[in-house]
Amino acid sequence: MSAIKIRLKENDLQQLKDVCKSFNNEEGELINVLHKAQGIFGYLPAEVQEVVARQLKISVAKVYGVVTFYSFFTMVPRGRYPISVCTGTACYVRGAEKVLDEFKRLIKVPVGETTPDGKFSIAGLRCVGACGLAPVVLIGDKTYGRVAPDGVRKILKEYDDK
Amino acid sequence: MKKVKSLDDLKRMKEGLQANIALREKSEHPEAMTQIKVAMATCGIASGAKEVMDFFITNLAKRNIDAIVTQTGCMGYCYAEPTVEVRLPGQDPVVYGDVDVKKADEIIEKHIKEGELVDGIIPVNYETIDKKYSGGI
Amino acid sequence: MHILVCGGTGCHASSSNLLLENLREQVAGKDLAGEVQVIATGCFGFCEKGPIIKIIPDNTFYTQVQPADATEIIEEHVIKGRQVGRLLYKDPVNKEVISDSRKMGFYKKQIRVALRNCGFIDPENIDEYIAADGYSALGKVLTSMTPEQATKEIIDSGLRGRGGGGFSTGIKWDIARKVQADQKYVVCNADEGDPGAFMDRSILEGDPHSVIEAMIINGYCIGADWGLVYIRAEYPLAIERLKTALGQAREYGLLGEDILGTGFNFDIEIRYGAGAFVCGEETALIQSMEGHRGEPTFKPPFPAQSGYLGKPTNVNNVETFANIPVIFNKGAEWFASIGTEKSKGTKVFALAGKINNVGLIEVPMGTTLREVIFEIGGGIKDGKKFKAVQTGGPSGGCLTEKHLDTPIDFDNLLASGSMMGSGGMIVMDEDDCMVSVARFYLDFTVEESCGKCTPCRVGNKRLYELLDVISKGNGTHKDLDKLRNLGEVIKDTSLCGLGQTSPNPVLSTMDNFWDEYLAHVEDHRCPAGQCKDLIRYEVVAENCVGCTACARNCPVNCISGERKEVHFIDQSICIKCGVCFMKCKFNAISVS
Amino acid sequence: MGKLKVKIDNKLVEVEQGTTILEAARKVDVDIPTLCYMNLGDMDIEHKPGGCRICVVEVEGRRNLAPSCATDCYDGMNVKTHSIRVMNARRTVLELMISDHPFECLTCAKSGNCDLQSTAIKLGIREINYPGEKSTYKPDFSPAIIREMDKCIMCRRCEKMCNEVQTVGVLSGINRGFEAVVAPAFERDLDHSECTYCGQCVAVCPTAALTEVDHTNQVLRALADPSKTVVVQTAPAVRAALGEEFGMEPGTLVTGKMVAALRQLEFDYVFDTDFAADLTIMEEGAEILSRLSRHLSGDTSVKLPILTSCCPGWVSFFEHHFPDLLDVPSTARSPQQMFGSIAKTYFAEKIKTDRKDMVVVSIMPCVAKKYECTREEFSVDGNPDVDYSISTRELANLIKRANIDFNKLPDEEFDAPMGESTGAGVIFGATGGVIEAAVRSAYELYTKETLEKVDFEQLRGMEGIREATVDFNGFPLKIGIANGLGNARKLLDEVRSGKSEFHAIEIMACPGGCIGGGGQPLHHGNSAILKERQKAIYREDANKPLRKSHENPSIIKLYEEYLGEPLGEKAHHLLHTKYFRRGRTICIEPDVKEAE
Repeated sequence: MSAIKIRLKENDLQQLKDVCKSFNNEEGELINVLHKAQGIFGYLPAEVQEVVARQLKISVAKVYGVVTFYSFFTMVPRGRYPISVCTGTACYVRGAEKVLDEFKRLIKVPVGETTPDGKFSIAGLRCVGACGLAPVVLIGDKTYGRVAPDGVRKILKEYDDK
Repeated sequence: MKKVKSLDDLKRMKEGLQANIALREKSEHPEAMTQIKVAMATCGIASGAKEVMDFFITNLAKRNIDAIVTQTGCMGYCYAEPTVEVRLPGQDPVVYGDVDVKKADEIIEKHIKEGELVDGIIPVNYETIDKKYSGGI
Repeated sequence: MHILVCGGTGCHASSSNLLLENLREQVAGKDLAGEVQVIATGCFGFCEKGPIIKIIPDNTFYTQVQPADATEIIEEHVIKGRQVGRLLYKDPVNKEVISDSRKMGFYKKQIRVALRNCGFIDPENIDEYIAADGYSALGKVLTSMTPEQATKEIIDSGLRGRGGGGFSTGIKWDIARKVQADQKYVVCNADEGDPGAFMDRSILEGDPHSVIEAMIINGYCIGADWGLVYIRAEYPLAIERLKTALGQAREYGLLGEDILGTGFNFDIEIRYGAGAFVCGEETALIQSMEGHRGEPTFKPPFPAQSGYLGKPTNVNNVETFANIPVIFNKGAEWFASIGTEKSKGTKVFALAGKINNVGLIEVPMGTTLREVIFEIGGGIKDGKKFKAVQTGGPSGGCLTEKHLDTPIDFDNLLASGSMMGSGGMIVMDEDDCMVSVARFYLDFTVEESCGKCTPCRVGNKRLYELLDVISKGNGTHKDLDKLRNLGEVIKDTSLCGLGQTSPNPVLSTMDNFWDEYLAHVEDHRCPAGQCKDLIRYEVVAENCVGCTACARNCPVNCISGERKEVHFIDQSICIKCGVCFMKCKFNAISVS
Repeated sequence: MGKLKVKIDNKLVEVEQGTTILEAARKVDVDIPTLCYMNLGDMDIEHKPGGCRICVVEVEGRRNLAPSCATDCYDGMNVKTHSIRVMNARRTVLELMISDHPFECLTCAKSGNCDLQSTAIKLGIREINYPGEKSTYKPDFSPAIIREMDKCIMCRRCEKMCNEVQTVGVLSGINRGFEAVVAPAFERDLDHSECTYCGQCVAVCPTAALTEVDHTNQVLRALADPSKTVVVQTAPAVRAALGEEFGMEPGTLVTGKMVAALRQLEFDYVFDTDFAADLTIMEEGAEILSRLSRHLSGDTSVKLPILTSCCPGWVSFFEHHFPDLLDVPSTARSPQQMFGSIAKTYFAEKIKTDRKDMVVVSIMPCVAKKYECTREEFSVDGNPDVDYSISTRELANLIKRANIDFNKLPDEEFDAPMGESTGAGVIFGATGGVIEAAVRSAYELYTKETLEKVDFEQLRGMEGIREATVDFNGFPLKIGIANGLGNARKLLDEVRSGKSEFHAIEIMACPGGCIGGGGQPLHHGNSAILKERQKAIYREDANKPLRKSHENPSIIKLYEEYLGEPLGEKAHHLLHTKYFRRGRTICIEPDVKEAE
């Protein structure tokens, strides 16, 4: 019952505890804590949630319930170049769906998943507010505006050597 | 560190800061204000337009006159640089040639304040800057 | 001279920050610092043409300015006084060049109240806000009005909540004011979840202090000393600006203890959303702020009675708050003079979709859709035909030609089967299939439903499935009846505003585009040519010149044919992406 | 404030401020169907998330339909519960719910006892107009509880019990929208969670999403195997509730009929867990006195208070949540396990049977007992002391399956020797009973005087936390009682922080004690039923000739013939246990270095 793998390093653990402490280990700060934790680890693996639950004195099930409720939180590591295709209405009517399809087709993973080499992950995103540039695609921090399906290949090419 | 400790503090502070954005507020309704355009092309700058423009900006503010000072390109009166166009609210614009600091002072005191025209008006081939330069400013 | 550079997210995304740097470098390099100020402002609203800069005092409006254009702007416009013609705005209809923003159709009909400082002041500089009358409303309220009087001013102004429901803001404050409690809270809802609406973010990016000022006033009115801003984590720029503004307000003593020497204390903290549309609903928002799953709770009790941590809480959204200071500065009467009988003031809309001038606009209530779409919005893109405009996001409905002259206000939109919502306005043209649009919104609702109540959790899923069947051409008349009954029941029985409005996109498109639904069901045909399963792309032999453009661009290589020969599309491979259709210059690809 | 006049289906009713439409309707016999709503009034457990939307009604002047469970009445309110609009909406909502539910009623464990099914019958559902994708989840089989979340209707009652009432925190709503469901963290199996198997989730589940593991078939097989001697024990709370499954009034005592039924089922020996309860008092009572006297004499190594340990849900709870307090509870095994241990040693020897040929079956009001008997420390060479534990509900099922007309059975007596018990053993079934039984014996042992009045009314009741002081001839013995794990946690927190002033604390995992156990006939949220069961338990106690455990002749004989002294070596070996630190499923802190 006890021997379950652990992936957290000691300093990670300390860092995580410090985050919780910076919010006074308050239960109500759970979402803020999770934001910070995801900022550190890039995602929220079970171990991280366990620690947060323990520090905030709430049940792990509750933490998991919160993590799975909010789309911003993820339990899978994202790719080095996370692709987000805006699927807000403005982008949708300007063809975002086809752009998303093309990305999926080219990197060969469905929405919400990461390529086996960990390079790309793909997700839909609700409105970044750059509707003037619709359809909009974000790769990491870089914004691509007015993306057409046939332009997707070119965008991905930029990441060929990376 | 400034602290706003009372409403009076706030009001004083606002008065002090208002000038920073006054230009933007005025530009929302430029026709209601005196507009001064200084030709700032190479020829203008060479003959001291920048100095004249600075003079207008600082002195209009000092003398509490609501006016907008902008720069414009060469008006084509290269023989009379620096040239300055003055347009009082609701009136036709007037262009002065060979404006120096002294003349500028006179323009402010007489033309702008009193509405009296000052010597040095360039009357010939009258064209507004707006017409001359497509798009206008 | 002031050079205002738009620093809103849209322009930011197109490197306006680089442009800003370049301009500043140029100004410094050319020793113009004395005469020229380069200021990063909030959004100008005209996002279609971003990045945008505006030069004051001559109001020259440059569009789609690239970082590399900085040199030319400084050398030509600033130094030589010559406008850079190629960067000026051209009217999409008559191709006329307009340099003065005030003369542009996009701005002509607008009255900017909530957006008054966006694109006008530097949001990161409290001094500019103060210079623009900032915090004077707070001063006035704290020193010369009782909470009751101040609340009455808001009631008298007729301001209604801009977040969707349109409840009277003043009355809401009054309820919270009258509840006795040792602790109360003010909450600013900045969890703008409507896909296609971005006004709240723009306000926080362009004028954060107005929201802060309004929250303090709200605190004074209801007797709260603590405020929280619940903001989407996906809005990094807005968060940064808000943090900066909070810091400055605290430094100036406008937040904290003994504000303006009146003994009133108030401070504000930021809470982050984490991507849940339902958290725009105030009870869900409160759950989320308390660290729970954002599931709405039954009202009553209303947040004004028992909200954050069980204490009376007033929740308003960003745009609502942004209106507050102006009301005190200019008076309730002034505010009430704008708008229609029951909807006062202005409303900000995020105009997007198949329209020429995409952007953020603010118009008086009562402006017609026609004015918004054709005058401000500059009409439909690429000369296509207007088909519908969707307002209110996933909670709203589609309005058509016949609604174009309806004055926009809360009640008229509701009566037309849509709603104001937060102000998303998506314009659609003849190429948009209304079944697909309804399906798109339902897809959104299904994904965003919290799952707490049955009608929303299961019902919306079933609505989506029915729409999916219809869009694939497999629907029946019975399915249409089911859609309607199910939609009505979901509206009638759902727990919160999300479910109570989620069928609107379906019901309103059924009302207004019944023929289109019938075409899918009876003829298995998608009139707009958008439903993938009902269309095929084919080569029109007589038009095909064999240029190979389609074949070269086809992502799945399903088009074959030699150069200068008629091409052929293999339907078994075609994914109906439409690239061939877009690439063909000879009308040789048909959609059927 | 005055009364409110409300009209419901044209019937006038006057109600207090704060009355919901549902409550008002029930006053005038208007039976609005509900699914997620749950009200265990006396235990102060109310659950009205307003989620299922089955109870919607039409309120005049209101835009949309109102959930009657969560909407308060106001004066002049006019409510219609069966207008065409309401009927259509209610029906549609139910159809939606069923459209995401397996159609396997005939083979379902809850068939006939399912709230969803009975609502469907009530609303006359004959077809599902809105079929579509169904949620599918991997079934989860733990030692005691089965989760089949395909059958979940998201009433969230289990979540309420697990978190707010029991504070165990294993279950939570996860995901959202159509994917939303109730599950343990990371959707792991219960077996890998901190579940105590208290079974309160099972007890309130309206469908078969949560059911107990069914051992009736194994029991039937054992009964049919001629090589096996099958011994059955029945827990005290069973006799106070079993009758309900056969249409009897709540609170009907069916001890004699139950014994008769078990005989008809051909159990070889029909014994009573009450016997083992008396035995528990011998050991636990001795332990209390020993710790108390050592403590009072200044031995600081002895900790007080001492906590009872007969409830396996509770044992599991402190092992998971208070692993630092493992030395606080009594080491005495639970009656079920004492029984098994004695049956497979003392009694097996008596009837000259090898323990391998003996099958011990327990009838328990409990789900956690199923788990308890699988614990390794309660087996010898892989042979468990108790082979199968079945619930009151399963027993009823077994009786029905065997074509036994329970109501017409004669009253019969338990077999000797392990069927003999005192009133003290019986009251184990109600909250406060264990400690009262202990006090009866401990008083006499401590004061060396005869206890005249054995009824300690101050220890009885239904409140979640109770405290009382019993005068031990001048020594005030301070006693705490908690039922429900949430209440237990409060007392435990005090113990942990050293603030507890009690000498002894009784804890039962289930609200009301065993009578409200997770394996009892479903009370469907009616707490009046629990009260009747409680009365029955005390009635049985009062009717017993002997009411102090140490007076039980069979117990006295057991010590004389076999065990020796309470807390003696043999007793220690057979009747006591140790506890394990269970902590969280993923241990991070203690062995970070080893792992990396």
